[in-house]
Amino acid sequence: MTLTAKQTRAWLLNFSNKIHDNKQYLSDLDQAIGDGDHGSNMSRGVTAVEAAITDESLEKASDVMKKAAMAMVSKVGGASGPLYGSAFLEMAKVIDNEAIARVIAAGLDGIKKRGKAEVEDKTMVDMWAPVVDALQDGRLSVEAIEEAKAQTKPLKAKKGRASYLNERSIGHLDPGAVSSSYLFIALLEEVEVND
Amino acid sequence: MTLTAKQTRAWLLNFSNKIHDNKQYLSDLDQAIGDGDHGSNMSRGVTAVEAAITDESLEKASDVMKKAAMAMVSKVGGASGPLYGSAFLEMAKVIDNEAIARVIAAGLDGIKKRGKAEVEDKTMVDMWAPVVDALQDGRLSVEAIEEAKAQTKPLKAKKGRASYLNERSIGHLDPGAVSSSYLFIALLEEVEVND
Amino acid sequence: MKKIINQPSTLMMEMLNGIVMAHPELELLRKHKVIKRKQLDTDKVTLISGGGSGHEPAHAGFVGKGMLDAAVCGEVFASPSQIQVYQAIRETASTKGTLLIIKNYSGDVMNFKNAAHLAEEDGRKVDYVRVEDDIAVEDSLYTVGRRGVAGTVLVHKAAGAAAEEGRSLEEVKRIAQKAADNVRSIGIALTSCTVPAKGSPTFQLAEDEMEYGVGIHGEPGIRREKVLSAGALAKRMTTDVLKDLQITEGSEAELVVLINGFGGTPLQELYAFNHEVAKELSKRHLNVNRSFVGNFMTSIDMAGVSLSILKLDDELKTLISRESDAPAFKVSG
Amino acid sequence: MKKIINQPSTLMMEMLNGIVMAHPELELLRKHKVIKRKQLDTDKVTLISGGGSGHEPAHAGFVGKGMLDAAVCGEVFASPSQIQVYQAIRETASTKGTLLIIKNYSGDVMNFKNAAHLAEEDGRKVDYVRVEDDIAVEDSLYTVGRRGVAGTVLVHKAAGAAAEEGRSLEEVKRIAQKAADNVRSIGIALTSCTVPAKGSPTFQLAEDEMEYGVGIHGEPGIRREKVLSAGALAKRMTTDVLKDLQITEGSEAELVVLINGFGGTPLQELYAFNHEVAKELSKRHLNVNRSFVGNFMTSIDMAGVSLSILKLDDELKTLISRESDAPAFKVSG
Ligand SMILES: Nc1ncnc2c1ncn2[C@@H]1O[C@H](COP(=O)(O)OP(=O)(O)O)[C@@H](O)[C@H]1O
Ligand SMILES: Nc1ncnc2c1ncn2[C@@H]1O[C@H](COP(=O)(O)OP(=O)(O)O)[C@@H](O)[C@H]1O
Ligand SMILES: [Mg+2]
Ligand SMILES: [Mg+2]
Ligand SMILES: [Mg+2]
Ligand SMILES: [Mg+2]
Repeated sequence: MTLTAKQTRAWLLNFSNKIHDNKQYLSDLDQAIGDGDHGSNMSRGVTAVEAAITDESLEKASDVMKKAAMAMVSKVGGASGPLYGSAFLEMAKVIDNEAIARVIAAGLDGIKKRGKAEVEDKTMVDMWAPVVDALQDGRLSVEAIEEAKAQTKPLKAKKGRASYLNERSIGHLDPGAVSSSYLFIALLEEVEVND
Repeated sequence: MTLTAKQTRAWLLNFSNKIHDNKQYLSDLDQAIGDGDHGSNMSRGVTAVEAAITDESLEKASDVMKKAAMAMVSKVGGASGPLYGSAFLEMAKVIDNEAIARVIAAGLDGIKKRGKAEVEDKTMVDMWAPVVDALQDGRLSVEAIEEAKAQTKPLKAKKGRASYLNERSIGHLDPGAVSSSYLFIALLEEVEVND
Repeated sequence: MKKIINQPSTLMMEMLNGIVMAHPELELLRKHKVIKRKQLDTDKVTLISGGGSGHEPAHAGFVGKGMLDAAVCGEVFASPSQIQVYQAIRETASTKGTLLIIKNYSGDVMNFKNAAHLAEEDGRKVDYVRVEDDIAVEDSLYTVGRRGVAGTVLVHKAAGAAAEEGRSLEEVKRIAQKAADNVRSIGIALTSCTVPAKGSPTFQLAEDEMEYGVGIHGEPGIRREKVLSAGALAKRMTTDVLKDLQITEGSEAELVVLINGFGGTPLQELYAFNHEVAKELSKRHLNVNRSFVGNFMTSIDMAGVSLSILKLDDELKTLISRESDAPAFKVSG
Repeated sequence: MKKIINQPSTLMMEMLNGIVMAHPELELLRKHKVIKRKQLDTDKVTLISGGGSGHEPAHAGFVGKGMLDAAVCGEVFASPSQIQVYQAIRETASTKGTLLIIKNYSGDVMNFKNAAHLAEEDGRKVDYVRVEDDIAVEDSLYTVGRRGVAGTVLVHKAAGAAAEEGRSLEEVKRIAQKAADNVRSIGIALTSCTVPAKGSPTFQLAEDEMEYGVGIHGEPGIRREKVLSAGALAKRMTTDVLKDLQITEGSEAELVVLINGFGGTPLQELYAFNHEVAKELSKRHLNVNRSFVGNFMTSIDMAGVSLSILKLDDELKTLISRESDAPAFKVSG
């Protein structure tokens, strides 16, 4: 099953709502091990995404995703802008033809290529990678997402701003992993992914 | 009766002690209606006075007073430096020949000439003027000094930094009047003035 | 109190040493706490200013080509002694005489005036100008006039340019006086400064309070009020200053704007405030010739801002835009 | 939160407007939040830097003769987008190409590099240098390198002087890289900054605590410790920086010292701290060529200081002392 433009739009708008609802929380998380702006960065980004994808003439899922990617890339500075931007762009390339597991895998590749992070570096990769695994096994669930999120807590950051904290980054959730968790919860809410 | 060099020295050293003991209090008073430095200004000044007048070869009261004046003028900036300096200098001119009432009156003239303040302008003049009156009547007492001090509280400042506060200067003691009160209490303690 | 210091008593001397290390074109006369230009031009009027410390970069930062020749440095918020000022006059004497630029505070005025008298007794030509730009203080017969605050920097600039041209003492004084007569300031504080020797804030303000009409020594302002937005504040301060300068809507005179931070306010806010003030002036069809934004006359670490406006005529306009090369006031000319 | 602002969302644009009003030699490209020189020399290498806002005067204050040609301004503490940087490259293109000077943060690096690729696809000559001067961060294979902090200003200066001479892109890059390789920094904070959009301090410190090894975005330092005296702090910071630069006692190399305030620390303390650092260097028989003291790379209103040391060779020495005329970095040459 591949996603339609309508499904993709619903998914991203749901994601956007979750980001707005959790803006302060995301910034608070970033405050502990970063510079406290992940919530405002993401909320600036998804506001631009909303505006970009409302255009009803976008016919394909890839059109919607590409617009979203450009919005993230042009409106969000910081590390998360180009990372979400790369993810969305790589996803756009395959979304019209591939199943959702392959789409998210493409996004993950985009993030890894752009940010050079690996699993256990305490970044959003630690959310995307387990999600790809779960999707491949047809067992993505809110519990699996929450589990992946919690797993970022004990890690020591090796990439991104938090890596500058060294030992002190241990014991906190990774903000980018948390914002990504909303993307996947939104996906679960809008699309039947495990069929 | 005129003062000896020894009496003058004892008087000024006693004054100096009182300033040191009340340094913080004087600064606190100045904080309310000025810039909070009257205690440190005065304490810097009397430290210089102490050093200047220990010289045992100073034979006349006027020598001691002149040294004290120069110390105040060269070590204390702020308003109080030149004012105490002028007072001491004018006092030095008459101290060897005149009775104490006339000496303090000369000091008061020095202050008024230098600072252009009159009675009820909420300055040290409001301590010196009543003290001169009391000395002339042979009735200077700690009570009279405390009374003069308290009288500065309801006044609105018309000279010095506190005058910039206008209405807001009302309800606070004048710091310079308080530091001057120590000069006169020290005088009472060291010299029999009312004979 | 949180400060990067050793102890309050040595701070000032350490600071003066640090200044001349960073600016080798300046020289410190340690004994008298005077910072002067290393190369003096003895054929121009000498300009001296100074006052208490705690206003950095004032006044040492304004010593340099086209500005001051020397700054006399008192302890924190205490005027330098007359002896210090007198020695500064002696050490920087020129054939054309010396002009002292004094911020109008009793202590400063007494000490600088006495020093001028001492120097005159030596047969030197010395004159002075008092700056009284702070409109927070009502001008009345019963006070000692107004305070001298950040507007003083523009007086340094105008007089400095005139002196650099080789004008006479009378001429330089006339210019300084004209600048002083045409500059007005008003300041607000969001927090109090902390004087090192005291170690605690001079006043306390609640999270939603500001002081309107503060001085530069931690003296309370004339009113304690609720904090205003940058726009509302700019409107009020601009209105107050223009009114005092008697500048009405559409007036031809060009203006110099000086947005001065008190030490604890980030440049971010100062520049944004400059924008708000410019909007207010343009609403009134007034022309800004130049605006200066930064920390010029601080009150140690106080958070707050002052607005100074100088009304130009052709002569002042020329002088203000002349080159100056002091550490804290460089104009490219 | 006490700030002189309207609302956080408009602050940045108001600030950028306020900057170009105060510095008419600069121009604001509103759409892309780029501040550039009004008069560009299309026959010299274009130098572009930038990053998040909140570091004022960085980077807009370093645009001017002998320094940068443009600064790209992101939101507070967020890198500008690649589109912004790409537009800045286009709008300031020269025949000799463009060099980007990037502070080493993932966001900045990704956005600037992507922009460089976009511009290269247009057939433009673009290269970049990363500054990684902060020794607080251990250099290891597993991290993304070190942070770029206040030392970046000295890289602007050296590269700016080289570009002004009309050198090729390769040459200017070599100089920038050499300066970046020879500059190291370390910073401490006494208080946290308050990001306007957040409204509360990013971290909390007790009255007797400081953070050693802080970044410039309110990131916590590497250690929380008891506050030290200025002398003890200077000793420790100087020792740490010299060690990392492998400069030993009596070394011949001349040094440039940059004492940078983070926004909330008064100039009084910065100058006094300069004196303490100079004492430490002279104890080690090291030669200071020049010291710069002030707020260069701030963290909004954070109280604290950083020390940067640049080790000079003859080439860098010449370039560092060339004239520069940017609002926040004027060297008389
Ligand atoms: N190199 C990287 N690879 C993958 N993810 C990264 C990388 N660097 C940062 N991140 C993610 O970005 C998040 C921080 O984003 P944000 O706060 O918006 O940007 P900034 O760190 O520039 O302030 C981190 O929590 C992390 O998940
Ligand atoms: N013009 C004046 N005439 C008389 N006394 C004055 C005058 N101006 C100030 N004073 C006195 O000086 C005191 C303040 O001294 P101080 O705090 O040391 O100086 P500053 O005001 O310069 O900080 C005032 O409380 C007042 O008594
Ligand atoms: Mg962040
Ligand atoms: Mg006082
Ligand atoms: Mg004082
Ligand atoms: Mg950020």
